[in-house]
Amino acid sequence: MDARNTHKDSPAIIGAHPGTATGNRALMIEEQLIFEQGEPQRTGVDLPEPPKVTDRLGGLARKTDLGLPGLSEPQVIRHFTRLSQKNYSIDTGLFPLGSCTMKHNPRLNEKLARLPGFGDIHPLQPVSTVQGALELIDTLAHWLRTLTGMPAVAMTPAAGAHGEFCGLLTIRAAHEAKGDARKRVLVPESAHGTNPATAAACGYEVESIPATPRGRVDLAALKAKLGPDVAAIMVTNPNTCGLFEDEVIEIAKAAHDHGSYFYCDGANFNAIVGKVRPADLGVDVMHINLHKTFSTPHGGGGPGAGPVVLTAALAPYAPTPWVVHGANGFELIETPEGPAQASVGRLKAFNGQMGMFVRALAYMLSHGGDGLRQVAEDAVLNANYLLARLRDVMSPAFGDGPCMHEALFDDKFLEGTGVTTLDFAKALIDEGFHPTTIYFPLVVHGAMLMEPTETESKESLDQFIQALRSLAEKAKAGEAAFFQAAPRLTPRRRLDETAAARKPILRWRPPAPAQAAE
Amino acid sequence: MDARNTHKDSPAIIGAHPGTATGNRALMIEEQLIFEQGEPQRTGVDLPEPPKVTDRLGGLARKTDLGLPGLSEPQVIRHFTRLSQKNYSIDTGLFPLGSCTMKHNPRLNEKLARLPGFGDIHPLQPVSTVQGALELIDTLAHWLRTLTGMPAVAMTPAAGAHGEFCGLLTIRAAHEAKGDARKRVLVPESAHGTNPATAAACGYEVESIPATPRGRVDLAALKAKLGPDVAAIMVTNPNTCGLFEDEVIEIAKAAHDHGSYFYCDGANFNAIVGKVRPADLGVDVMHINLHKTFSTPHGGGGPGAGPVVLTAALAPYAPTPWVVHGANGFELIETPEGPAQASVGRLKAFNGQMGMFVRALAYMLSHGGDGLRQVAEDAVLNANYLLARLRDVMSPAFGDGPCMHEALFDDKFLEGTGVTTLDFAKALIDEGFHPTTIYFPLVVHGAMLMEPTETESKESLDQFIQALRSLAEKAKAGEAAFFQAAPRLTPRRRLDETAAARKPILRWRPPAPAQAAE
Amino acid sequence: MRYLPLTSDDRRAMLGAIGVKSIEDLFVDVPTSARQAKPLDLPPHAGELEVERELAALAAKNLAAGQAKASFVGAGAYRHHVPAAVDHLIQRGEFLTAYTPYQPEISQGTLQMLFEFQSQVALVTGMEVANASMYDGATSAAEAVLMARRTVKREKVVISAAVHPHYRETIETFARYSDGEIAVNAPDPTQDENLEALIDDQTACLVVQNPDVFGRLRDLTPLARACQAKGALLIAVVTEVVSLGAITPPGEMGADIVVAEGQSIGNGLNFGGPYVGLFATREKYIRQMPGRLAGQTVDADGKRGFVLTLSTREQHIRREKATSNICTNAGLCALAFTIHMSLLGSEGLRQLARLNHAKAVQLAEKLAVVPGAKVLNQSFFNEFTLRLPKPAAPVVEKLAADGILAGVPASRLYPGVNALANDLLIAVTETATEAQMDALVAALKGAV
Amino acid sequence: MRYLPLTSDDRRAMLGAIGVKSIEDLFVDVPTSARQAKPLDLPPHAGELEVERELAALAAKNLAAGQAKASFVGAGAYRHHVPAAVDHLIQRGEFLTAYTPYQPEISQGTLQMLFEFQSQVALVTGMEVANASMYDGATSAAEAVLMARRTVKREKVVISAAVHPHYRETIETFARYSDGEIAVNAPDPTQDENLEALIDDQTACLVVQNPDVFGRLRDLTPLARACQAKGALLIAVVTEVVSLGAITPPGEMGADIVVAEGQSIGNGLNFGGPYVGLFATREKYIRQMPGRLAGQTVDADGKRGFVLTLSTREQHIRREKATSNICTNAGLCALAFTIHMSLLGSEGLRQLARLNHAKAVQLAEKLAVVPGAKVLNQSFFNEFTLRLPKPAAPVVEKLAADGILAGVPASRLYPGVNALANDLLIAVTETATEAQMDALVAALKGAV
Ligand SMILES: Cc1ncc(COP(=O)(O)O)c(C=O)c1O
Ligand SMILES: Cc1ncc(COP(=O)(O)O)c(C=O)c1O
Repeated sequence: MDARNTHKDSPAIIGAHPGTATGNRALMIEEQLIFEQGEPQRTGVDLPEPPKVTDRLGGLARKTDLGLPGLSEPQVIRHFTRLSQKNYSIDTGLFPLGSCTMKHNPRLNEKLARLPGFGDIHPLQPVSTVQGALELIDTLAHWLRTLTGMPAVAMTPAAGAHGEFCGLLTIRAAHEAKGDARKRVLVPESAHGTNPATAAACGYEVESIPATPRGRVDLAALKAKLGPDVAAIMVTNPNTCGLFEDEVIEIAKAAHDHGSYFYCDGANFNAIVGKVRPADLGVDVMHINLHKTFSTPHGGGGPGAGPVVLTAALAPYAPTPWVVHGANGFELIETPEGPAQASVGRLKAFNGQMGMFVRALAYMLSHGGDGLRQVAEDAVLNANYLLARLRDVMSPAFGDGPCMHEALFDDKFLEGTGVTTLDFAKALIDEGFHPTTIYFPLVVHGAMLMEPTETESKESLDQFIQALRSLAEKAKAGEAAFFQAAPRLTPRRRLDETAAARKPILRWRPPAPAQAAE
Repeated sequence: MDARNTHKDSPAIIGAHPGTATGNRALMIEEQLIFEQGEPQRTGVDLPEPPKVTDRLGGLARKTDLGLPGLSEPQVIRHFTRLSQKNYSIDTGLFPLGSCTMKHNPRLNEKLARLPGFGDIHPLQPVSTVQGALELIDTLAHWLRTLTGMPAVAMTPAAGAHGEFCGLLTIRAAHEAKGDARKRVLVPESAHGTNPATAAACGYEVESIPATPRGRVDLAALKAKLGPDVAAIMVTNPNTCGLFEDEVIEIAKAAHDHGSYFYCDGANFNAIVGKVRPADLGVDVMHINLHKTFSTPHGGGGPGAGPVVLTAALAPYAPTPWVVHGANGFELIETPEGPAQASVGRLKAFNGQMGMFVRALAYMLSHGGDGLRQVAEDAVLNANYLLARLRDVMSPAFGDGPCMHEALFDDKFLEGTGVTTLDFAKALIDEGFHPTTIYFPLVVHGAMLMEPTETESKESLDQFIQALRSLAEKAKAGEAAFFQAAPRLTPRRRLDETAAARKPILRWRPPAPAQAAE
Repeated sequence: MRYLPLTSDDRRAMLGAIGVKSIEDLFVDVPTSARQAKPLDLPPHAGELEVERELAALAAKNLAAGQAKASFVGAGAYRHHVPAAVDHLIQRGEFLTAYTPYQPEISQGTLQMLFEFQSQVALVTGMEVANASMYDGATSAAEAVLMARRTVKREKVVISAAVHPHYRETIETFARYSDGEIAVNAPDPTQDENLEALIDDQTACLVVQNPDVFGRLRDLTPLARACQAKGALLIAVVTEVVSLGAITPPGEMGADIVVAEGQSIGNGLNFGGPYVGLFATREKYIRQMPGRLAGQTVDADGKRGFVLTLSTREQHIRREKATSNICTNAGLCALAFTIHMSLLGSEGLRQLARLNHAKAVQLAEKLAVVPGAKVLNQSFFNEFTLRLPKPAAPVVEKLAADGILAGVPASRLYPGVNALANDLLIAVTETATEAQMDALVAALKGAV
Repeated sequence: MRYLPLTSDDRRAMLGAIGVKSIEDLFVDVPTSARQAKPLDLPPHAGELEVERELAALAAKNLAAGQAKASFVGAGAYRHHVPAAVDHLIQRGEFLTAYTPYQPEISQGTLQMLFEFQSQVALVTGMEVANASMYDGATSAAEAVLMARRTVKREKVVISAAVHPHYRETIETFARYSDGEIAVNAPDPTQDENLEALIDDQTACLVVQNPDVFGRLRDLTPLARACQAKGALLIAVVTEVVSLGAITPPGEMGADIVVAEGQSIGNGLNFGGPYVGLFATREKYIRQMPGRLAGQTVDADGKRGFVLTLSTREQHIRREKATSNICTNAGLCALAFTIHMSLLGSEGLRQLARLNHAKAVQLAEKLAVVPGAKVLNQSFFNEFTLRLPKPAAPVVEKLAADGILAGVPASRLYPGVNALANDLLIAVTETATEAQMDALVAALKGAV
């Protein structure tokens, strides 16, 4: 027999693929919730008998059943292995999510973070027993200071947004120390959502600065809004359009002239690391996402780390704990006292994100000063290569100048095709690529923001370009239905987000007993 | 728009799925050979400059280019991650491959095998610096002796076939020591291919013993073939039909009466571990596949380990090196001398498969004497559950008695359907299951041998049963074409094995320069 | 360089395709004054072997808890045995190197896992709903206070003196620039704290910890009633989530919000981070919750699937009106929590909690022989306060020098509170052997 | 028990479905006399923590090479730095827990990898084809001898005295029960061995090692010519495959079969196993090759794919007529080899080999200061023979007591050969620092 074309007779097996009795699709296997597989008596651990004692629980012993499912280890391994296979990841393909810097995560760093000397030390051990850990933090701080040209760095923030919060707290503390209670923070329209959210969390009114047709901060408009009650401006540079704020020095000067601080969102530091020191741009304070520029894994949403570099003027307000050089080695200042007396206080329970610090320092040592510079250059080169090769079939958002580490397109090229940015993104999924960031930044209509990072090869960029070009042509050829039906080849097709939000189901609940059901 | 059924309009995207420009299928991504991605200048490692010296290569410095592809680490991670996603494995689903004991591989064992004290010690370090390693081998040997009831064990064989070789060598040595040069080895028809191959490798003529209609060794026929020139019988028990040789004691006696040794193939030890000691069955020598019964991972084909348990009569011939208790701790006898003077010699370069030993011992300690017994019981229970639930729609190869750890079916139930055992297996793949062992053992027509192992849950067996039942009905319903076209949903569909063997392409070669091509 | 795929040929070809001469032409928008002509003053790139040597040398300067003779350090971070399967699974590239699941069709792995995580958190805390994680327990607590203020539209916050001081400080930092007093009693591990008195009709919420920082257990029901009477919310903090396998969960005692540190399940000590903050509350408050939420829905083929939902609460949609500024959370630590919890199940978590408690009781009894030392707790789970006849800090230092990590001196958490100077917080988990307990007892006898 | 999913309810229900009362009813075919009524005399099941403690205690009794002050032990197994990516990838469940790729449609990952492995092995050895691996280098060598005998239909085997003795012994064991002499000279690291003289027209093959066990390099071309003249095959053994990055490969010097130990690339020392045997030969001999072969083909849609091929050579088809009895091989070690080799590439392997050689030369020069000691080698790659003024074994023991692993005394490989009693084989890889070299030199000065 000739199997070659028999599949033509059974179209049904795609999508819902009723073609299989199990609903499985060969290697893509349907997987229930653990709650639907559990048996109360079963467990995936073996524990010794506890010593016989009379309990000291003071009458608070738990009476109700926990209701957790019981699974054996083989079931747990299979469950999470199968779930993982329903994810796209850097390890599986190009992940050009703009503003997210999805670069390769070296495995060496995972190995080193697990050394018992780092992974198995307690935050409240005597400081004398964790000198190596404090030295590591101090060394990482040195790299960050050198790369940014800033004199100080606060190490404890757990992520970028946490770093923004840290930064604005120091700014507010600095103003108040001068008895100068300012009320407003200026934020460009194109800013990431965490910027206004953070300003508000620090009790500031947020005012937005318009963008120029060139996708930069409108300096004139900024100057117009500046005034004695502006505490700070929050500017992302390179900005979320993937462009360098070429007037950044004037922007900084304008802010300083009005006694405002320049908070720089450093999420896009990857574009300039080793090439440009934010200190030379007039930045007063900036967070760095170690989980972006310095490759600590995103882990499906976290954890991250967001150290904040500071000018000497803001340094005294840095959050506790501080790592300082003392008479007998490194010391940890844990409360606002001594040199830290002006500190804004504690941002989280313990020291910084040590696990991320080890990874980030390993990344830095591996690249060295020379390699980090190359990182920025290759990241910018890759983005500009995409921009250049897609210019004619897609629509660059801003003119024909170069971009930095990410290329921004709008949806003009889809005009009249009936294909939306979302449809276009979903079609890309079937082609084996993660979509770009879509509908961000807000200043661009139907935005598609693509950040390849330096760890993509030319071969992989060429494949991506080829796929985008063929899709763009397909869209223009009027195949809207094809796009609207995408993705077809994924573990799940488009999901109904409206239904999810209308009647939220946020947890599993035991099925109602049969008779109760009607 | 309604995406729900639009896929109906585009049947083409299954199979060859021309529906995508890249040929990728969302998460299932096509991957080229590393040789097609490499750049000579590129490398995925960074090495320091070597000290300046004048070379001592005696004029043999390599002049020709190595021709290996150069890839960066990100490319290598992605390449092998993508390749891995084209594999089925225990971690992803039920792997009922009869005779292979595809049970769960605990991760603890992987972790322990990597302890520097085991993974980073050299086979030729002074014995004084590897006492813990020798103690581990000695402890594992103790477990194996206790579980089999045999007084001695040879630890060096690297796999089952290597163990068979070891066993037959000791048998031949023992005969020759008595000046008794025997020529023949008797092997049942149902035996695994390694049995006759090994006997031949030891210079023996192989004669096969027929099976009874009950799927056991024909005792009468065996006795008829036994004689003064029969060196040994090689019997697998439980046998490859998944049945226990209920006359095994008579079989052993018959062999011994003729001065022949009873070599037992212990590949199926999982069915009886902790329940039955081979010593009590009259076995003289038996190999144990640590990569089956004791869960060391199969790794896509290896490595394994095949220790061989021996009677006192055969023990003196065990291969070197030997681990023995000495005056100051454990000692290693590396050459045939002293107690080992009769040894058949060395089977491989160094000690046994240490990495497998650590895993196997961790497995044993985790289960304990009680757990190992439970392993055998659950393995047998799972197999019999499959047999019972499939009896009516498929055709059990041998009557209605119970089986041991695996259930054997023939293809009678497919008679007249136009569906072969192979077709049936391929259809199972689309359903998300690895096929059973097929066309083995040879004594059964169109054999399907299914071994679930004890680490499958009832839920997963029920799913498997449901899939098999629905396929059996489909076959009987005359849907031969459906089976012949299977699998449809795999990274590749049926592969042309004839073409592969007719004109073998066993390695990548650089593409011929354009002009050369015609 | 091993992480950079571009070859010099590639770079040349790409610059050509772009139509520029050199890489510098792509940095034209950077003011020349700010461009670094040459590499900064940092060491050059290094190979794996060299980097490993350098960092391993730093690691070797620390005393790992597992390499110490014994370790009883707790106070908000606990050393438990994490099954090998957990670390194996969280390192799968598809989990480790994925981003926030913004494209649900190719993120069902992360999304279903988060849904399972939320369900587990709700079950163990005894609450109705939980979010997809916060940075850690302390930031969860701070966000809970802000949420309470939003929800009841009041400012005053009452914090129990036995809430972990680092948590209180974090709350104070987060609340720093919103007005409204924060009331706190003086800490006293020998007295039951009177909190009811501090709750008035200006009060947004009461924050209590159970077990508290001194290890004591408290029935929260009366406090819940008191809060209800005044229209305030009860926020319960749990720093040792293993305790929920043995203790009545805050949800059953009437808490409105339960925040916890999830590190104990699936995560190592890591010198304090990354950890995973748990955040659970009642269904009626979900639209006030901070952080991401995974929810169930169906796909175009009608099959069950999962998505991030109710994002109108979040910064990327709501911007300055968001319920929180959090974006990146603790995803991978939540995964580790979920895997470990899946291995435990009800039975395993119950057994683990029983084992922890029994060992703690065992050590508490053994300590009776230390002259002048006294366990202050009536009740406790796996941690208690030992009052020594002399200041605890130097004793801890002395024992550390001998390789024994005795615990946390209360003075480290309450610097300057003289009444607590002699108090030592001692935590006991399943990882402590009886031999290690005896070593501690002997060492303390020698030191006091 | 954590690995066993069946609950007692499951077991009861399943026995019911089968229609038997108890599990014993399923063991009826086992003679009652042979059934164990109760568990054997072995310890009961234990948790992860307990098992880990027990085995970690055993591991701690060994001196790991990486924890020694210095290690220069080689002689067939070499300690190289294996990039972290290798161990990460081989632990992916889809590779780790897959079986031999008998179902190619769902085994393309393993099959393509094996095809890449075979291609890499052919390239580095300079041969036309390679198989999918053998147990280790020694069994590869033994199988090569058997293959040579089959191919040229002669029995006599000539083995160089400088072939690793363990390899020679393994060959002798494999050849034990097939007649035909095995000719070997007396070992002498100070003389060039005359092998041509032993090759006659009864000879099936000549087995030589390069670099040889004493570390010496030899141009095999004259030997190849001599073999050809007599119609014998030349089998070249390589125990340190990193050498092929710097040395002319046997294939280019006329070898008919090249066998090698692949451990150096991607695999740890593991006290001797598992390792990976490489086996390469000429196209015309493929049907005589032992072991599995992955081959390229197309699928039903005409797409390139890979399968196991030429299995008519193998035991599962050919049974007693098979070219070898091997079944399970060294799959996962081959994967580790392939991943590491992919990371290296031509450039990396060349650099790695240069680094190894340069460091070895450096140490050889430093050793000049050891009184009475002399490096015997004219030429070497990363290992050489140092002749000491006194027996080497006790010296090695003494240094080991001080935490220095000095190398392998020749007497351990050639027991009873007095001429070699003072000889010490010293291997130097990229993992050896100059400080460690100096430590060895100093220690040797003190010991002789
Ligand atoms: C421009 C920008 N600013 C801030 C953030 C927030 O950082 P994080 O997610 O680490 O809190 C991000 C990342 O999402 C970002 O892209
Ligand atoms: C019954 C039987 N005997 C022998 C063997 C050979 O064992 P190995 O593959 O470990 O050489 C096997 C495994 O394939 C087998 O199933």
